[in-house]
Amino acid sequence: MIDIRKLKELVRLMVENDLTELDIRDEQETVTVKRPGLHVAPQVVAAPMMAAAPVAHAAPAAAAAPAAAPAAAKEVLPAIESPMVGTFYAAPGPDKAPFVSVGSKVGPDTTVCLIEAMKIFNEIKAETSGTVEEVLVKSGQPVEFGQPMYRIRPS
Amino acid sequence: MIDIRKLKELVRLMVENDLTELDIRDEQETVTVKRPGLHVAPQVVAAPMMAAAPVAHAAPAAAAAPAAAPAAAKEVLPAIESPMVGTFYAAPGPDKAPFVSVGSKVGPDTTVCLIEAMKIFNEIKAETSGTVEEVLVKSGQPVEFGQPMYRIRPS
Amino acid sequence: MFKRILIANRGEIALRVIRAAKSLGIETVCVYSTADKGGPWLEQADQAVCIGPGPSPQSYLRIERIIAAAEVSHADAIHPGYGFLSENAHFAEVCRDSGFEFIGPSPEAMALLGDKVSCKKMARKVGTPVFPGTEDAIEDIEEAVKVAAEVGYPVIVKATAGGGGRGMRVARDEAQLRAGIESARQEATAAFGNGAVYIEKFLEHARHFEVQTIGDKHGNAVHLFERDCSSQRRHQKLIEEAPSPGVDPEKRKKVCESAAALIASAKYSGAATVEFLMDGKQTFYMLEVNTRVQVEHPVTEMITGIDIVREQIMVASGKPLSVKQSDIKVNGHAIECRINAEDPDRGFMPQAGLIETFSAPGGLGVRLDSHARAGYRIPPNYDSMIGKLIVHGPTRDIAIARMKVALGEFRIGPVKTTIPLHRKLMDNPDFNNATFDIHYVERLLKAEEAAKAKG
Amino acid sequence: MFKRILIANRGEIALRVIRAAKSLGIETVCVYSTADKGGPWLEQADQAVCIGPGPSPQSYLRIERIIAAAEVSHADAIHPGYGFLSENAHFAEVCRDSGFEFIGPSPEAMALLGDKVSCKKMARKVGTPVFPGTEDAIEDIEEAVKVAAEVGYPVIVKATAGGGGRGMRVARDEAQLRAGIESARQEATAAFGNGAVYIEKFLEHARHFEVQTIGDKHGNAVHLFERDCSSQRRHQKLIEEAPSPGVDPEKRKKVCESAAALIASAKYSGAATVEFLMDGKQTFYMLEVNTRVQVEHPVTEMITGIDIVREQIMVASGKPLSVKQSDIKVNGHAIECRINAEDPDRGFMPQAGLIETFSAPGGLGVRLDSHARAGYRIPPNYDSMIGKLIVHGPTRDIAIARMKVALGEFRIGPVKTTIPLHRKLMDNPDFNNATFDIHYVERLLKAEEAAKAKG
Repeated sequence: MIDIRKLKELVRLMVENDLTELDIRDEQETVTVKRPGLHVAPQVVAAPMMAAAPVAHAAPAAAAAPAAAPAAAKEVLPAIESPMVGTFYAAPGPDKAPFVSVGSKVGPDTTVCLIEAMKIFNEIKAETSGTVEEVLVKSGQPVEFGQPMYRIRPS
Repeated sequence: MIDIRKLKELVRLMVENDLTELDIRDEQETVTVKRPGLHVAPQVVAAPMMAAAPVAHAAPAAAAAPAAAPAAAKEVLPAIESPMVGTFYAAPGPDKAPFVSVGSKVGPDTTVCLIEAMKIFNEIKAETSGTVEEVLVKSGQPVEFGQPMYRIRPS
Repeated sequence: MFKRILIANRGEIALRVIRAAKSLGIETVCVYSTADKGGPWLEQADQAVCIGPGPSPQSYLRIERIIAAAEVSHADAIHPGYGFLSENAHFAEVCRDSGFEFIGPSPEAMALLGDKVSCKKMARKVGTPVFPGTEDAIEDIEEAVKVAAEVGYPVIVKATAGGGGRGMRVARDEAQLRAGIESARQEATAAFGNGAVYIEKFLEHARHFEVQTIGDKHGNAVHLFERDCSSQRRHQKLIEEAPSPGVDPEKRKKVCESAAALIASAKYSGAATVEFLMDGKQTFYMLEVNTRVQVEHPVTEMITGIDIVREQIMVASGKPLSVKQSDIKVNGHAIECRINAEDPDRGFMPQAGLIETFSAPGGLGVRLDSHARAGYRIPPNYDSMIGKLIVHGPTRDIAIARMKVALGEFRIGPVKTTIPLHRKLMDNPDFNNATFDIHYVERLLKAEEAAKAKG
Repeated sequence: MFKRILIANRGEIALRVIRAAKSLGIETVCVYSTADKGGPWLEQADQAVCIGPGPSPQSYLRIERIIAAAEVSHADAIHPGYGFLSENAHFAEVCRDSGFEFIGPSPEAMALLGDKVSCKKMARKVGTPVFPGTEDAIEDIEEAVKVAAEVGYPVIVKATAGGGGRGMRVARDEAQLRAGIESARQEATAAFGNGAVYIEKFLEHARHFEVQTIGDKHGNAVHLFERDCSSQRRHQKLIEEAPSPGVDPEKRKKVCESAAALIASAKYSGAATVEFLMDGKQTFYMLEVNTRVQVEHPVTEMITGIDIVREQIMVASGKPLSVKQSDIKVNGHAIECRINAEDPDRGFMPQAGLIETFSAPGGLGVRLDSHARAGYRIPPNYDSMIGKLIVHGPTRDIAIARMKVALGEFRIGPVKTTIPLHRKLMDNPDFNNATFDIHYVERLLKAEEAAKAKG
């Protein structure tokens, strides 16, 4: 697993030396670090086999993650991602208010949604603290593993 | 695992040498480092597994042009190339002196060799002026179209 | 017929199922792990659903996630491929209980033929030739000693739940047998949670002979003749061919028919392979039954013209088999080489990483089943097979000649593969003359190593 | 058998010959032009000799350079492929005179069947069905008018030396006939240096039906059944299939046998194709004989299992045919789509340039004959065909389904190809129901253009 201190060290190294791109990978991990040319906004991607990583081939059609492609200029907030495959429900019942909506404050134990799989409704916790900035999935829609559901501004 | 000190060393190397891109890979790992680069400057590729690197596809085997691959540093003189396929003869007969040899002066109409094809001996003219610096084919050897036969220092 | 099939697998077999489904006008949904994101076969599916991270226990082996993916994608059937959950009777049962057709046998038939002891009992009943040995799992060690003396040493001790060489011990005398039973039990308990073992006659020199069968839900069962898979390394098949060279036609007919009878007696629907060892006198001994499509099914397709995966899908949907036994004829000879991303110079260590060059062979009689291509990064999480090169020709000699040409054309780099090993084996006299047994590849590799060590 | 074959061709057919030669253990020498330097097929040859610059008249059509290359490389036979010098009797003669076996017919047999008038005479003699029309080239225009009245309008005026649609005129009445003969003569004189023309019955709606034949030097000649090549654009075949769908078995047998009789009567050794048009009543009219292997030979290989190029090489070396007529059976159905680097949106303009992406289809029943791959730069000098995608299946419907799957997988870019056109044609009802004629593709394209123009 990637050590965050090591990553910091790498970025510092890049800044000091004015590098634009750094790509490290081995059996277990991949690290790609890019710095602005003059115009591209600061973008740091770091992680094991990551998210939108450097996908050589088009993402699979269909249900594939709307996650990808953060607009270059826009600040990208962390997301609460689905830990499973199933159907997303924003509220505890058809006529009930949603668990959270834009502006809601959440803590690690706040239930943010239900995901139904095999007739079982699983309560999903925020597992982070902050404010809901965006709801990315509509109630009743399917979600896949790792799909971002809420954007959270950390507190 | 990638050694951070090794990486530092590499980056220092790049900065000092004004490299824009560095790509290192072996069985376990790959490191790519790029710098902004105003112009594509001297490019040094360094690493294990590297060597013959970028050759996308091997050149056609066999008789294929020995022309290729001039040593980078060496001055490449123009060549008299074979205008046809056939067997190269340096001299007009088995016991005769060669038409030209290293040091010979040639003019456009100087016969430099015979090329035999379909039992016909074709006289090949220099079609340039200068001094023979190198004889590239041995008498009796086959030549193909475009194959360099003599290196000429133009006069 | 199904409208949409979910494929609970990855790589070349996922692509194989997609191709068969598409040719039937059926949509496909692939599940995939994050390690397989961007996998080339996913492009060919109508939908792809990420079910978890790279390690299989968190994705391809997670039954509830696969069922959930089938639910959200509105699939009506699930194809398990091979490996992963394909021989898991519980999975087949959950599929059925959740309202999805499992493209394979019923959980009952799978359990019956998947368990070595119950399978052997059934085989004895219908006349499929089996190894002499114990009837049941061994309770009493003295009984085992008695049986071993009857069948004659050497014998082999095997875990009933075993596979891949684990839980197996060869015994050449009584002392070895007593020790072997103990250690095999311990190993099997650790590996499979089931310490039951049984003993069988052990063959020193044998060829691997397996019969492809397929049954439907109407009680029909046929065989599609046999394959020879004697080219193995560490119990992993490297080269498979069909038919098995030089086998007496009458003996062959009898053993193939007995295999079809075995699956018919189990009321088995779907594709199954009945594996045998064949000794030097062409006597057959059943090893086990694989209750799924096998990696090497293409060689059988080439010689019979029957699309086995298409047939699997059709019979799962309730249709009767498209062929009768009398329609099935052998046409020519086919060979398959498994192309694994492994480094033969480093003990066949698996090679993960980026494929930069991928230039495939082609032409008459050449088939390639592969999910790989230039730009594909092989993840480190799964097995190392990146494709199967299959050739077909009117005779075995012509098939070998075509395989040599095709192997000569195949370029994959910089990842190391088994292509150079296959080139060597195609020139090997034991392979060429079919004078091989299941140990010849290992012997060849050992001899090479010894020669290298000598310098 | 030969030790070393020189291949006087390029691209996919050069690769096809290399594959056949290698499978026979024969070495190969490729000649190439500077425009083909680095061509991927050259890697597969044992030797490659550059014979001249890009334009064919200075390289692939230069007889003396090819012979010289055969001399310096010590080849003992020359395979001409198709196109270039393959139907040049003078070249065949020079090969023979220079001591190289020409892999094809004798110059005499080639000349006899290659000339339309002498071929038609021979066909009449042996009972190969021909068009009613003039016996010889037209000397007297009044005689032509008389014949035309007898066979009935419309008629077609054709140059004896013609091909590719040049020197041809359709006449629907006497006035058009008189004018047509004049202008066809002028055009043929300009194009072929030979103004001789003849007239034949013209069919408004016909299918292209051609019989693959092969003869040896011992007087044997067989047919390998027929192909249908009705999917054409500007007289260029786009899709070929075997067998021809929906043809009466008796009529088919008769015409195929008559084609074999024709080449036997010409003492023809090697592969030849006898081309026919077939009208709505399944009456056949011979068009011409092609005295070489054809682009579309693979579909015949797929349904008969016979390697035609291998057979060409064997009979040229003096061996008798490896098969008797009674051994040759049709197995299933095969379809070939020609993959041309052309832009369908720009009037099928040929597309030279770098292929960056080349991801080939595969799987059961899929064959690809192509010299292209990622990184290959298509030179502008030659024809635009970069490969042939061939599928085989037990029935025509299954073959079509497999072709759709394979076309769906095939990725070539950024160069534009005919793949999207083929996808469209595979869904076309006229193609699917085999209710097509040789003009249906042109009609379809015109209708599309008209629809587009309308907006």
